[in-house]
Amino acid sequence: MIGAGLTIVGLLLVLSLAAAVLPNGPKSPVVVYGASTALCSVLATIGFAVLAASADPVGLILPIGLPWLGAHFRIDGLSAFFLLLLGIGGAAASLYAIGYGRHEHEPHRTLPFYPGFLGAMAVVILSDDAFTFLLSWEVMSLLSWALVLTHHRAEDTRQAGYLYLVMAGFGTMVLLLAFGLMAGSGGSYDFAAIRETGRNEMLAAAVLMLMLLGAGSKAGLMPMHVWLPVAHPAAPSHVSALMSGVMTKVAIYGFVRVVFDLLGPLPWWASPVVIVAGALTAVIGILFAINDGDGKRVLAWSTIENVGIIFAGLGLAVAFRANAMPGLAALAMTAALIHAMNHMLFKSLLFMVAGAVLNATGRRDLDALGGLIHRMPVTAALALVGVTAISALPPLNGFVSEWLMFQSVLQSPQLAQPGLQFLVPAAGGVLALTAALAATAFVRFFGVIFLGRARSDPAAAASEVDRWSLGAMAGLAALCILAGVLPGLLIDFVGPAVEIASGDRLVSQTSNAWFTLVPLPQIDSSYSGFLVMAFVAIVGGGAAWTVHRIASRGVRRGPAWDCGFPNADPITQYGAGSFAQPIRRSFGPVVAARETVFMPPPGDPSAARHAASTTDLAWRHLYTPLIALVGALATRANSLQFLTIRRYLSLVFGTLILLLVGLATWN
Amino acid sequence: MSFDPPSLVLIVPAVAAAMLALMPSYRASAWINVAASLLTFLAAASLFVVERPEAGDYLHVDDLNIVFIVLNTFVGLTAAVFSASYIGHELQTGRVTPANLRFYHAMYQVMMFGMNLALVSNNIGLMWVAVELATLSTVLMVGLYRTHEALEAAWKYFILGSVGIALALFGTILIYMAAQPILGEGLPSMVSSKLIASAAELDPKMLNVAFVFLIVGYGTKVGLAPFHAWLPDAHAEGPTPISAVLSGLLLNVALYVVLRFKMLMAANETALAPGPLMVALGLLSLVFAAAMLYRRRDIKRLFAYSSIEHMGIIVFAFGMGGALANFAGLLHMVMHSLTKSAIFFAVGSIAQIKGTQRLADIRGLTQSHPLLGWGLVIAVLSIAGMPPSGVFMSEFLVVTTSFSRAPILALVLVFGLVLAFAALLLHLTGVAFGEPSGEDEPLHSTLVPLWLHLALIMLIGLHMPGPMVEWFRSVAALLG
Amino acid sequence: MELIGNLLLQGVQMFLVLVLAPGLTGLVRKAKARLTRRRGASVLQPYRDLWRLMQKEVILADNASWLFRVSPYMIVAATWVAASLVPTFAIGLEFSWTADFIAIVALLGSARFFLALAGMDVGTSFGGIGSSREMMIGAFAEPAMLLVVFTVSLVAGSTQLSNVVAFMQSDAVGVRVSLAMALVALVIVALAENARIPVDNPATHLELTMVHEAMVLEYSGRHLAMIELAASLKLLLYVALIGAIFLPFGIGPAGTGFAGLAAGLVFFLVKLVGGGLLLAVLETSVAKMRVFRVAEFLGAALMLGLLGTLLLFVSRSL
Amino acid sequence: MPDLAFDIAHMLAGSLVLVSFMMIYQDRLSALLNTFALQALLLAAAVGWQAYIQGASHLYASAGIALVFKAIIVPWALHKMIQRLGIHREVETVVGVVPTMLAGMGLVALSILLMLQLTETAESALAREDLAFSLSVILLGMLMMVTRRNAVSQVVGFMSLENGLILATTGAQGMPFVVEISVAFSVLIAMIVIGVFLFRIRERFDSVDTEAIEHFRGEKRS
Repeated sequence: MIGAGLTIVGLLLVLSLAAAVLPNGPKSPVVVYGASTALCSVLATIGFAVLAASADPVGLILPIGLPWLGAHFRIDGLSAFFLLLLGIGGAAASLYAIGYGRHEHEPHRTLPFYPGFLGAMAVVILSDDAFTFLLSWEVMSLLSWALVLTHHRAEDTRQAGYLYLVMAGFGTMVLLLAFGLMAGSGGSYDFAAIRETGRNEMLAAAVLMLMLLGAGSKAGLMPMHVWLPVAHPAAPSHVSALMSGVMTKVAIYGFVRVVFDLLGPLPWWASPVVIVAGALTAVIGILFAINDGDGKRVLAWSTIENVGIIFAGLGLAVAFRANAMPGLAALAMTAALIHAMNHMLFKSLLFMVAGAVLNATGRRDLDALGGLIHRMPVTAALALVGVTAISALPPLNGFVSEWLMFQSVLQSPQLAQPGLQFLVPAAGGVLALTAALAATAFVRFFGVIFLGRARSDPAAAASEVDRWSLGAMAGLAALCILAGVLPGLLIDFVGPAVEIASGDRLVSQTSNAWFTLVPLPQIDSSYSGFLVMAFVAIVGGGAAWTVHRIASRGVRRGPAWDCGFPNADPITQYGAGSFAQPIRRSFGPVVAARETVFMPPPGDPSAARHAASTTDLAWRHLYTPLIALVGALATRANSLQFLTIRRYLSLVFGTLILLLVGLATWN
Repeated sequence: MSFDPPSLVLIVPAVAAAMLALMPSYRASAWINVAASLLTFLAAASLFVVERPEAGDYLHVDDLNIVFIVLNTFVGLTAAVFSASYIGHELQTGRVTPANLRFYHAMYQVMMFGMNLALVSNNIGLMWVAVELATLSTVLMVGLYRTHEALEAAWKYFILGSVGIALALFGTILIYMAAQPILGEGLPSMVSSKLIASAAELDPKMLNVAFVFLIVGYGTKVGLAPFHAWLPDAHAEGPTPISAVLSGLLLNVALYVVLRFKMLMAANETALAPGPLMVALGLLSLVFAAAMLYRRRDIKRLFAYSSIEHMGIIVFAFGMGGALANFAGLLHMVMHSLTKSAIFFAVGSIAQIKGTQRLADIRGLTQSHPLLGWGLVIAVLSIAGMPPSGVFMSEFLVVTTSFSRAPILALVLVFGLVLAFAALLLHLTGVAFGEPSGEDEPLHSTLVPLWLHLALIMLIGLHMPGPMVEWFRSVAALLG
Repeated sequence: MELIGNLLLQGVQMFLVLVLAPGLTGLVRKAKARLTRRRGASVLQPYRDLWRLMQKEVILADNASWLFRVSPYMIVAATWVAASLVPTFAIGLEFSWTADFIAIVALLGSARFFLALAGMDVGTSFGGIGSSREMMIGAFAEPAMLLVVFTVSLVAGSTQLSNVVAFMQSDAVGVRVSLAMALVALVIVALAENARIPVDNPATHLELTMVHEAMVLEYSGRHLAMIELAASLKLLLYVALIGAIFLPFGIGPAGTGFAGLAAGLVFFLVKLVGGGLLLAVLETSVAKMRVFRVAEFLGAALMLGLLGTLLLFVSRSL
Repeated sequence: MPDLAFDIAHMLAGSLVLVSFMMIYQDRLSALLNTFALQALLLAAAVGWQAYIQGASHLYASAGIALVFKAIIVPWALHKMIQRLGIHREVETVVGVVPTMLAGMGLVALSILLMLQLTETAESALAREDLAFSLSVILLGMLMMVTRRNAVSQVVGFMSLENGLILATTGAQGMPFVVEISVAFSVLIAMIVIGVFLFRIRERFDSVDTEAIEHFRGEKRS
């Protein structure tokens, strides 16, 4: 299995190289994306097979990387699960790109990096030593950076790419430190050796914090998230889908692998940090999603939110594990991992929707769109599945992971520490708030883009996208529904991964009647997505049928109620900004909201203006000072460029004297 | 006369220098330059296959210098190839005269001779002479363009270099005086292999003082802050092939010399551990150079500061010591030399195309000249420690091994690395992306050396050749 | 045979809530009318309204999409399913484990989600106002509700409503501060969710002050009937929920006989009437608040819910 | 005899240090050059004496170079130059003479302190003393370089530094390459002197004042 996986990776890398020399014609994207689709499908199959067979871990060492160590690779349940996630996401994005990629003007800026990006992510998942892990991690960053820079002519894109790679570089450095702590000065870099090494709780907690910074910066955890809302949207949409849907999960994989698999026992007091970071990230992320006026950025902010939810789940797992409750840790871990999978499904889907809209209209700003449900009915329907799923509404898959998360939150009284007993339900409340806000955000997203009337000419003239794209979106939508209706299957599937990460797994769910979830039989809380789906379908369908049957079925079209002001312009519709207003007012301080109203004095016929803006407080209070500091440092140091030779000599002389004096006194 | 590679790497450049000095045609001399460099490289490469000669009182070949000789002659060769394709355009634009070029090519070989001599010499006196020779020849090269700036740069380089060389000499004398009671008067007390063998018996206090002078003296050549001042200007104002040689080779040679003395210090247990001093200088150079990167306006000066930064990393690694850090330091030296010279090749081509070295006037290279632009992107990212270049491997080893031993130092190191990375990337983004600036000039110089270096960097980053690993490991053990 | 009986019982539950829901709405309206010294329409008026609306032809706005037409059925289905899963007269019904308390809240969320989307479909400013405000109310009400769920479930040890009710009926429960807080929070949420004064006014005819009504402004005929029905179902759901959790007496335990079921039914009706009357009193005694004060009002519910959850650990002994 | 030889060597080396101090004290260029010539003369004597007591005939060559090149040719050339530039009366210290002298005292103390720490053995005593003096001369030379603004005085400082080095090499018994090093340094100094000339002749600078190089235009171009 591992050999097959690495072969696929190798093929992806070869494909990348080949793409660099392919002619810049219309065929090349089809070839590259088609091959990527096939290869990713194989990756998914490999992950699937390993999980389905609950196969024992297999390792492999290649003579590359650190010379005395070689590159270690291994596939176990955890990596298989993420490989499956990567395979599905990658295949869908590639399939989508076969159609979408045709609209790219400069395919040679995307194609050579795209398969390699997929391959690098696979290597991160498959690697079994620190060097290979970090190398592929960095390659992943690098290639995605190149992809972000596809539209490099735009100043915004260049800045986004810059910010992204700097943050990625920072993250990798922090990871280096984390692995440095784990490997010790002797340099035992392979994961097996790291796993064997005993370390005290302080050290483990330090590694956990470093991982939180390092992996968190890649995943979009606050306050290291700043690059994400600019970089993800800047890339072509299929790449955005991959970055948001898959790459953040690879970051989470890194966190899980290190913290739960390699690190050994953790102190309980490390968990609140993770939980709080996760919960705050979630709620702040979604508040920004509600307030952002750019469709793809809304999705990127929502990625931050979902990453926060996942980290909150992981924090819970840390807490339970530190209290020696592997069963409950498994519940939280299952929730987190399933949410990772779900988020990949619906976020990829939604980014593809955004891409489709972008292609059809050329616009990303929500306030230029509207009414696309008429022009792009299939896309709209698929988008509806996506927004329902991401809003954690039953019976789709988003709700399943949400539900599991709440179930594990509700087990908090079993924790021994009063602090956690208080914290966890509060975090649960924050997550509940997040879920409700997510629904708001996506009503806004869907409503402003697809519903109502077109707010611009391109939106009014849009047409449905190509079949490849629709096929990819339909596949993801189907998986969203499937994972929502048959969550037990997914839970059983993730079992081997959960077992590695938390030492236990949930009881098998597939044997329950009506596909019901009963994660903890002793608690007896249950949910059946299948039945809810069935009931809603039967009841809804039945109601419609009955009403049409026994009452009326007549329809007449007429103008909408205009409240006495006829021929209202489409601009009078509630737009992105106005929809967000109540939330912006309620949560003003969190997003540093500012509203300015300009009213012309009486008699002045000019238009009134209203502007609303939000500011990322992390940017204002952390990054701006940091940038200023670096700038000051650079300016200060720069004066040393313009000294006279005599002054430079004085520097040399001074240092020499200093050293000699030091030597004299040291003796 | 039997086949003797160490002497050959000296004889060939010496003879070539003499020939070139007499050669009127610049075209022919460019190719003779290449041919001589090729011969030198082949001679050096033959060290892989032929048995190593016994260490003599003057010359020797061991695990440490074999890598550097081969590397030195290799980069010397690629730089010569690049120079051959580069210098023609310089003549066209009138920046140099044919007479200048004659001098240039002769000096090139003198410089190669000096550096090779420093590497193969087994005698600290000879080593000193060789470094001085290399310095003087590069001073002349830096001033080649005879512009106001070039002369200023050369003068600055010359004065600072001379003081450095004087201090280094004093250190050398002290070493001799420490060794003289043990190894006897005369030549034996200056043979570095003998010195190291009997290092334990030398007067440690004498060694301490000597090391301070040596590190300040040769450190000036290495470009460590605060002795770095000559470096950015010398890089920026000289011909670009020379900048490549300066960064890629001369710094390495100076560093090699420092390492030799570090080995000596490490072999004497009672002497001051050289580590802390090197760590301090390394970190200072790293952070200082990183901060300097931001306000740069000249592309060559930018990468010159980056060289200071990397010298800082390398010296830090050696200062930390231990098998892994030393290994990383050696690897980083090799990688930096290959990568930085590749960058200067790219920069040379860019400056010719755009007719300027101002960063602000260079835009969108990946758009206008994809092969050159992406080559630069890869090279700069490699030097910034991005995989799969070998720099990543060495930085990986340095950071991971130092953090558990000296967390604070490692944090400073990481701070410097991130600072430098952000700065380099800032300039790279401007240069490589966006709407191309200027006219769509065709390339004037070859890209083969650039991509050859890049291929090597990747190769070593992914799979280091076995013998190299063995040499590095044995040297790493010696360095303590 | 037993299965058929159980299925039958489940069916009864489903139809019971459907049948009773308009009646409850009628009762509240009647009571409110009487409290304001009006005579008011008959308690049965909502039934007549529904029937009449269903008979009528639908007038769709020009711009309305398929979503607009599907939503009413989605909404009514989700609400109805949710309402059927709340214990009314008995617990432990055949499909009671389909969805727990959390899922019921989420189902209501789904209904709201589609209602809000439908509000934006036609492309008038009123629909947008309604949707936007509704989602804001939901953004506060839903977490508050979930915190209530947390409190109750942490006390009862399960999120399954049947289990919760069974626990509440047992002696183990006692009087708890946190439950009281949860009750207050739940009442606030119920008011908001059902578009009741002081959060919203179900009887207003001024577009700018509407929330719920603004969203459904474009609906007519059978679609409107479905929406109205869903609203009634939701009201019933909340009254039944409060009754089941905080006044659990009379609800037939799992597998109870016919007598138990009949008693449960009677108690349920009593609770509905009581709840409806109380609501009417409440609605007539307070004024509607400005829309942006709603956030504070519901924020209070959120805080109460959170406090209730946290106080659990303090007041367990009470 | 060894004692006397030691004393004479000691005296010569010591007087080199003394002359270094005199150089620091000089604030006029021509006087400075004369003092430097004196130092070179003393150096030649010291080297010659070492050649005599060590019986190392090649050191006479070093002494010769010191005498001819540094005591005569270079001072003469520099004298010519400053005459031509008309700066022979110029006072160009950056720091006052008194602080510089005090700093010089400190440096001498430092070098003696450092050298006396070295392990004491009978035969190296002479070398140790010599080293202390030559280190002092070196450090004083550098001090001069950094406290003078004028390029000519900097050159003088550098040459004085180099005198210290030659003193050290000859003090180190049996050290090879001494003559070569002397020659190499002479070349170096010649280049520096020529460089100073060049800058003047090409009229690139208004003066040989190295402050002019402050305006390094490479980075300040814009």
